[in-house]
Amino acid sequence: MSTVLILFCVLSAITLSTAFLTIFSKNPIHSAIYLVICFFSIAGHYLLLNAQFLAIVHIIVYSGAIMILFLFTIMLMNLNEQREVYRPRITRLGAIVSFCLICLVLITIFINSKPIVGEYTSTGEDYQSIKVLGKILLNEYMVPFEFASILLLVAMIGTVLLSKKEKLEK
Amino acid sequence: MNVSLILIILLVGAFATFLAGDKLASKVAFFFGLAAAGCSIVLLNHYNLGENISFINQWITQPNISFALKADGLSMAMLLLTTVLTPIIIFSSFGNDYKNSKSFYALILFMSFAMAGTFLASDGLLYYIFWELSLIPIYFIALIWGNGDAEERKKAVVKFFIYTLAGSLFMLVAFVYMYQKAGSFLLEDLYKLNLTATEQLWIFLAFFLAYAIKIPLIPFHTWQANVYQKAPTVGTMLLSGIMLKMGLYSVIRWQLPLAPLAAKEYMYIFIGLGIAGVIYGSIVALKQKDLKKLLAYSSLAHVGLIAAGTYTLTLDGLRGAVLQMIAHGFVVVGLFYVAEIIFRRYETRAIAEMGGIRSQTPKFTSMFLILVLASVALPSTFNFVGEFTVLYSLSQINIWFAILGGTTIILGAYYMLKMFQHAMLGETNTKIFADVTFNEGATLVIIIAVLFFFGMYPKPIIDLITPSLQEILTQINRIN
Amino acid sequence: MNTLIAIIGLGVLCLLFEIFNLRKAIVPITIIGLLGVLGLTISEFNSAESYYNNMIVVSKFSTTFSSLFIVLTIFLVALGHNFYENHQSKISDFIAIKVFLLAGAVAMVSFGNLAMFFLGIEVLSISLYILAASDRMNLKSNEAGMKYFLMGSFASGIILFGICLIYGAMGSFDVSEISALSQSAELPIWFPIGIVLLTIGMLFKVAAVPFHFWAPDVYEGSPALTTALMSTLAKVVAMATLYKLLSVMNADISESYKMVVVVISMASMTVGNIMALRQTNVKRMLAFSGVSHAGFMLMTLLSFSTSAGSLLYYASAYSLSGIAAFSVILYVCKNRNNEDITNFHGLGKTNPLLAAILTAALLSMAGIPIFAGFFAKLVLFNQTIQAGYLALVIVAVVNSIISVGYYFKLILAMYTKEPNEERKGTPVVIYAVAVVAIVLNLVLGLFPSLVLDLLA
Amino acid sequence: MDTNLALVLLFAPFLGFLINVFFGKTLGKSLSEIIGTLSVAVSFAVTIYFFLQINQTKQAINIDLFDWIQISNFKVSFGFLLDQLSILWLLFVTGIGSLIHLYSISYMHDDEKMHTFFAYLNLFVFFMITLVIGSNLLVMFIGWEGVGLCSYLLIGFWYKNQEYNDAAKKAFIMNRIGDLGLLIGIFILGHLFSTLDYATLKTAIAGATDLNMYWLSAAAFALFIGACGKSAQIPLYTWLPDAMAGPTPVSALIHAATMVTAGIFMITRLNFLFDLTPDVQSIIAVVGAVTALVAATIGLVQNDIKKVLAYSTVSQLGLMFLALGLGAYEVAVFHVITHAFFKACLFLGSGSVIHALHGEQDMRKMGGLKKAMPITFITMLIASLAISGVPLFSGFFSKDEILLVAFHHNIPLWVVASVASIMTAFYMFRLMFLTFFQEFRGTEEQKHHLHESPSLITFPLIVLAILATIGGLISLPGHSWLNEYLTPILPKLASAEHHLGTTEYMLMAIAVVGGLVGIGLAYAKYIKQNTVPTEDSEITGFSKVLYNKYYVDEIYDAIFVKPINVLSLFFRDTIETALSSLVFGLGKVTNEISFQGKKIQNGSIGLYLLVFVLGLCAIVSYLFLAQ
Amino acid sequence: MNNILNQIGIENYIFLSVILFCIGVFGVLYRRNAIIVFMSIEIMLNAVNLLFVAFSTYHQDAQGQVFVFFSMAVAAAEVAVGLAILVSIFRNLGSITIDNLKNLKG
Repeated sequence: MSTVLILFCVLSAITLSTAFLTIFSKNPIHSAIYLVICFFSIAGHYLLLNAQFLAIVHIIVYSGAIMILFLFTIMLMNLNEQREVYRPRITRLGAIVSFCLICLVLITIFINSKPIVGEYTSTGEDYQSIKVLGKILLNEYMVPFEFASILLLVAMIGTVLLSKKEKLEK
Repeated sequence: MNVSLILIILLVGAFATFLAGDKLASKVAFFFGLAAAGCSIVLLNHYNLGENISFINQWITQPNISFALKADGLSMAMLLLTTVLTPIIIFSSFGNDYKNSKSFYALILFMSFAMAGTFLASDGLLYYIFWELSLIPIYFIALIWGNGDAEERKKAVVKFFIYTLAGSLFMLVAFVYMYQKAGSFLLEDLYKLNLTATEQLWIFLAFFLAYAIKIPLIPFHTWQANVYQKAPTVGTMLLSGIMLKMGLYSVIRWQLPLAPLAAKEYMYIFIGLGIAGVIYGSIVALKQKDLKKLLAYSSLAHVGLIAAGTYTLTLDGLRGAVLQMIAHGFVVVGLFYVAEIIFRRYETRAIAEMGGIRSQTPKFTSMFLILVLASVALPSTFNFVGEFTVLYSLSQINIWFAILGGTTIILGAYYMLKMFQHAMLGETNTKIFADVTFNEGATLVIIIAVLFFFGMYPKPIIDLITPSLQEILTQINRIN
Repeated sequence: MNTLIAIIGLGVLCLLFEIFNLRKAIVPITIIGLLGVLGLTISEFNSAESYYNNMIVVSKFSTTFSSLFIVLTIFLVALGHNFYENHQSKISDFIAIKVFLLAGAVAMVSFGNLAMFFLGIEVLSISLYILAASDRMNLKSNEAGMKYFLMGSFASGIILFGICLIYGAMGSFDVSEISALSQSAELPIWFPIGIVLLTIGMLFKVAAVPFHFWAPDVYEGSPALTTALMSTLAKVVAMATLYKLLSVMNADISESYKMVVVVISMASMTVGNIMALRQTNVKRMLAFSGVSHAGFMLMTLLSFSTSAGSLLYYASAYSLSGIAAFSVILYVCKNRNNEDITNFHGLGKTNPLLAAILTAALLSMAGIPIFAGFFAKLVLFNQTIQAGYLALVIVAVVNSIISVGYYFKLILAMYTKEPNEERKGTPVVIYAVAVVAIVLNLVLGLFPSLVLDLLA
Repeated sequence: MDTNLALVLLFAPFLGFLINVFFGKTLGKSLSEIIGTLSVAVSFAVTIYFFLQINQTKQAINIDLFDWIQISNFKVSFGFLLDQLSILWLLFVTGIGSLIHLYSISYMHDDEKMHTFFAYLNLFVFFMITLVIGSNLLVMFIGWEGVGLCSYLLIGFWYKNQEYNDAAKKAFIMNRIGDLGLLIGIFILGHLFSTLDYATLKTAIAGATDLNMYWLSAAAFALFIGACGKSAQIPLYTWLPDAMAGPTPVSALIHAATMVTAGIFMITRLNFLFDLTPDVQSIIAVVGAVTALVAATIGLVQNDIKKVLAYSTVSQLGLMFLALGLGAYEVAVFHVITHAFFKACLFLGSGSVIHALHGEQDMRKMGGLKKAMPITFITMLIASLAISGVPLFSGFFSKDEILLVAFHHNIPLWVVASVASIMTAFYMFRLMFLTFFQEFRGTEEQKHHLHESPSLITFPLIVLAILATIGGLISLPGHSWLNEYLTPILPKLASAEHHLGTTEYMLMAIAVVGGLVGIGLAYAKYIKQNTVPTEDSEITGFSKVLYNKYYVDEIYDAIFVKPINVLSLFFRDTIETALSSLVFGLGKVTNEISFQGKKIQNGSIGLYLLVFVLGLCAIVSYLFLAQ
Repeated sequence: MNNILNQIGIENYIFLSVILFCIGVFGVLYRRNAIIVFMSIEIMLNAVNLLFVAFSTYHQDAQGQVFVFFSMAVAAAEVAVGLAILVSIFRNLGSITIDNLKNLKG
């Protein structure tokens, strides 16, 4: 077992357990914290795969922006575990059953599939440095890149639309 | 000059009527109805001179649908029935006051248009479209201008609509299935198909469902009596006078030639069904309290016999069926009109509330009686010619069919005379029955004249329809 | 490509108008702009080309569907004129979001790369989440937005997973490359799983059973105009995209996959129609009706090679009648809290024109001849029988019959019930939209070849 | 010329009908009476012309007007055949018809719907002529149904009384049962021989080499059912007594002299067919004999003067059928003619009585009328003697021939027929004695008004009485003009031997004695013992069964009418509802599913997503795990 | 340069992603708190992102990583909009439990 594999296993364990904890925590703030840890471990995976730039961006966007947004909202609403309503047992049971089922189904399929035999190709070329990514993003993927801006614009307008008080509203 | 002209007249008439406004609507509609009738007579003349009055034009390329109107003797006969009855029906309604009459009369003409189209179309899909189109106007006519409790009426009419639509949709599937094989909806292309017996059976059944509901044959008739009762009389006349015949016509034109193997294989079942309808309809009619309902069941009995005639697959059967269709069209319109005339005066359709009318209005009574007698196929009326021919054809298949079908002669007389006795005879009614107006009288006289004329001299119609029926028979017998 | 740029430009222009305080001009200018875009799109009809590294592929398919979307958007924007009367300060936002939504829609049918597809569907979805929740003081609207958002992003996750697996199998996002690679024998199982997940995500968007549960709730809760948008434009876009996805990636549609489509199609029709029977809220009823129509449109997936034209035709017929129906609903239910069927009582007397239009629209949806809905169903049946799925067609026929039940419930309410109150005002725009939509529907019905032959 | 005259013959009554229908009211009573009577008289005159012509030429006149109905294997033309048989029938149809029209002028004078009455009578004559002169079965069928219609109209002439209407309806429907049989017969004949024309039919049957006897018998039997209906034979005879609800001239014309003989006419017309089917002939003979006996027994105890005559008619018709069944068509025809004379006379006489008593028909309330109404009495007496078979009166010859034929063929039938004849004599004289002898049993009021009927009534009576007396001359035993006349129609007659042996004379004697015994019994009972029939409630024993007509009406009611009505109610209330609710049920079930389905859509996102995930699992596992 | 997947194996990444994705799904189903549900959806998206990167390495291709950027942008946009809706619900309802959103049903 190589160090890389051990590293992978450890990271995976952290990822999965924190993901579970996110869900099981009664307190939303705890959930958020666990989620941040989860994100960090995923960033670790990225690093493991040598995608440094992506790892950084990931931390900045998720942990830095999205999670802050979450925490901000949680705080704004002053949520704590007492607010969590009683969940009927049948709901939980259904959730657990379907979780098991979907896991089982997907994993079985992938196990059943033909295993990848032989060496993984390695071109040796640089394909994931900032430079390469930037080139691809702004050449080949220029249109989606621009289009993503439209997406963000729409989200922005929408958020404003949803939050802004109208003059006519009293 | 070709048959599309009639469709155009009727359609334009419908729009013109709608635009003419409530006051003029009935007159405009009547005018266009007459124009269509005149036009179809002119066309008949052209047809008899051997001119080609068919019309065909590609409509949709993919799927391959043509706007094909074919006029052969059979179509012309049915077209004449439609275009002649339409002005009569419109004329008969002159005594009534309908609110929003522009829509009312426009719908009548539109329905007439759709029915005429159904009789003319020789492209399966065009035919289907007209077939369905004719359903919409009658739906609204019955719904909006009908009588009786609104909720009940709604139920009856919606049932009718869904029921008939349900049947015809399966016909559409059958058409589409055949289109796969033929690459065209044109009748002659469909004729060329060589379908296996199983395919034919399914196609036959799909058609049958549509027609059995429309005609209606038992046990698919449950919509009929209620709708006839609830619809305004004009609607009932349209339904029973013309629309029923659409189903019967379609059996001859479409069902039999397209699925002859199935027709031959199972003809006994379908004849049996028709005859069961005769007996059942007659017996149910006996105890009806409502005049229109009674007429509805009598209609059920008559069309059962006609249907049995068509399924004999003999020239006599088909010819008798067509003759009887036309005859029944006239007589049933007349009878429903009689019901309407009584209703105008007594505000009732319950037979028990009538009686003792004869002494007040002998003229009306005589006309009513003649219609009753025509309905029970008294010789020298048109109905006799049809009924005789149909029964004869049944006797060729199996004498028992003729005997059982012939019970209509007895049972029909029984319920019709019973109804007549209780509606018209007896001690003079305390309620005053005003004598028939000119309009009413004229309408009935025209109908009676037609019945007697063709009863004594059906040759023109026989000569008109026979060649095309023979052609259809050749198609039916093309595979053995 | 030009279409997309022009639409985005128009969207930005809308926002600028707000800045320059030209609110009154927004709707007309947008309509004019969209008409221009429509012309532009149509002009590209015969010039199939791909742009920017195959990101955008202009084909007959994309131009025709884009044109349909643009037309629908024009109607929806026009209807906004009345609908947002009381929300003048936000009108530019609403209109801009709709225009951007159109951009997403166009991207979805003209993508050449899965990235464009994904971004397109996200633009569309996010716009819809916003529009659904846009009546911010109304709890129903909030709830609708929330439900749609939660389920929609869940579905997005699944779509993303699907894309990921396809990428894993193919090593590319370019559909033509994927298409080429999919011919090779040695395909990892990731690819079919990816396709299936993608399909399921799209089935959610078109609201097919069993992924339809959101639709009635969201349709009911959203503001009526948004419902109109969702039930016409959004549904058609999703369906066209699903069709395009499966066809351009040349995914090997196995028999068992077709079986799944058949079952889902049947289930959608049946559930949609049966559930619609007992609805009293018109929007909800039309939502279920939409579910059943989704089932009908899914039938096109069974015969890829030939059914593009019929899908376009069905989509046009369905969405045009939807627009006509919703314009009447907008008129009738304006200033009411609900869209209950009782609001329609006596419409036949108080407003015969609109009643007739709604009747025609419903008849078209029910598939009664000469309306386009009939031919739409006809060509579908034709193709499906050709593909050998007679059973499906029979189920579809039975469903057509059931559907008449609830469409006629509404018609009956209009014509047999007494009106409960007077409605005032004759909003010209609503009339115009309704009339134009139904006339277009009729024209399509009388000359189906106009559309059917476009993609033949 | 012949064609035009034939058309005049046919359409004169029709014209009378039209005029009376459309202008009857405006014309006034007397004019409408004159037109009605004249139109029939014109026909009579034309008939005489034809009669004279055919006596000379011996050529049947065949007139084809136009094609009427077209069947695949044959055409039916609208044509007439004027041959010996039809002209013979026309003679007494129009002749007696004219007399009865004349009679009606006075009899119906007080009725406000006089013109309608004449219109109907004219119409009847028109249809009867059509029936008789039609050149094929289908034209005959027009007349056949037409006379049925007129019978319906005339029985229900006083339509305000629903009982009369019931009687009319019953007559029409029972006739229609027979008509169905007739139609079936026509179908079979058409199928077998591709023609319905009498002449061609005859040649076809004669020329056919391999006749299908089964179908031929079936056809003959079906036709016979038709005849049963029209001529009131068992089992379809019950309408005729009820038909007495109509005005008496109608009973005389339609229900005694003309219409009811249509069956005999038809069978005689088709004698070539019936001759080939001995089985059917035996059935006819038996049915005829039984009918004769049954009707006669019922006639024994009836108290309504017209009912007695009605049952007598049925009984006499039975005798005619007996003759037909035995192949003695000419005898049947002979009896038809004599019967027409004396029965019409009897009916008209009874009408005269009823007229005098202002509508009273119950013989228990008559009696002693011979002084007040001598002419009526004498004419009726003559007719009664004729019907009883007293020698030298016409009935004697015709009835005797029937008995003779019966004796030759089948002794039991002869016994039955003889018993029926004795009974006939008994009840006829019962009628005579109760009506004209002893004391008047009616009210004082009636007694006061007793008077002989006016001459318009008595004139036809006298004419008919004369005919009833001398009518037998047309076919005297040994030298029969009638048989000669009918030879072209009945070819067998040419070869038949006509001689009278001892057996014949003995039989004649037996018949005469039998008749006299009947009269004597009646005399003993009603003159000597001065019995008056008891009130309805006091009738007991077998006579109660007889008085109630063997309860046949009740039995028919129980077997046919009630079940059909019950069935109708069952169909209407149960089957219709069931079928209807089946269709509605489908809708309801769908609706109910919809209603239940709404519960699944419970608004919970959790559930929605759960279903989503489960659906995903199902699809994925089906696609990738199930293979 | 050696492909790192030679040591770990792409299957392991697939399993990891799948499990993580399923945990996300589970969270969506299990929790009734809208915020946590959002978080679960983020977990799902991240699971996919992770797989993208793994496949990117597997194919030695940068496009997968580029796609992750888009996916992040989408996630960010969704969260923004979702939270905006959440806030307005909170304003109206005073709670963010999705079980309370059951007005629309039937």
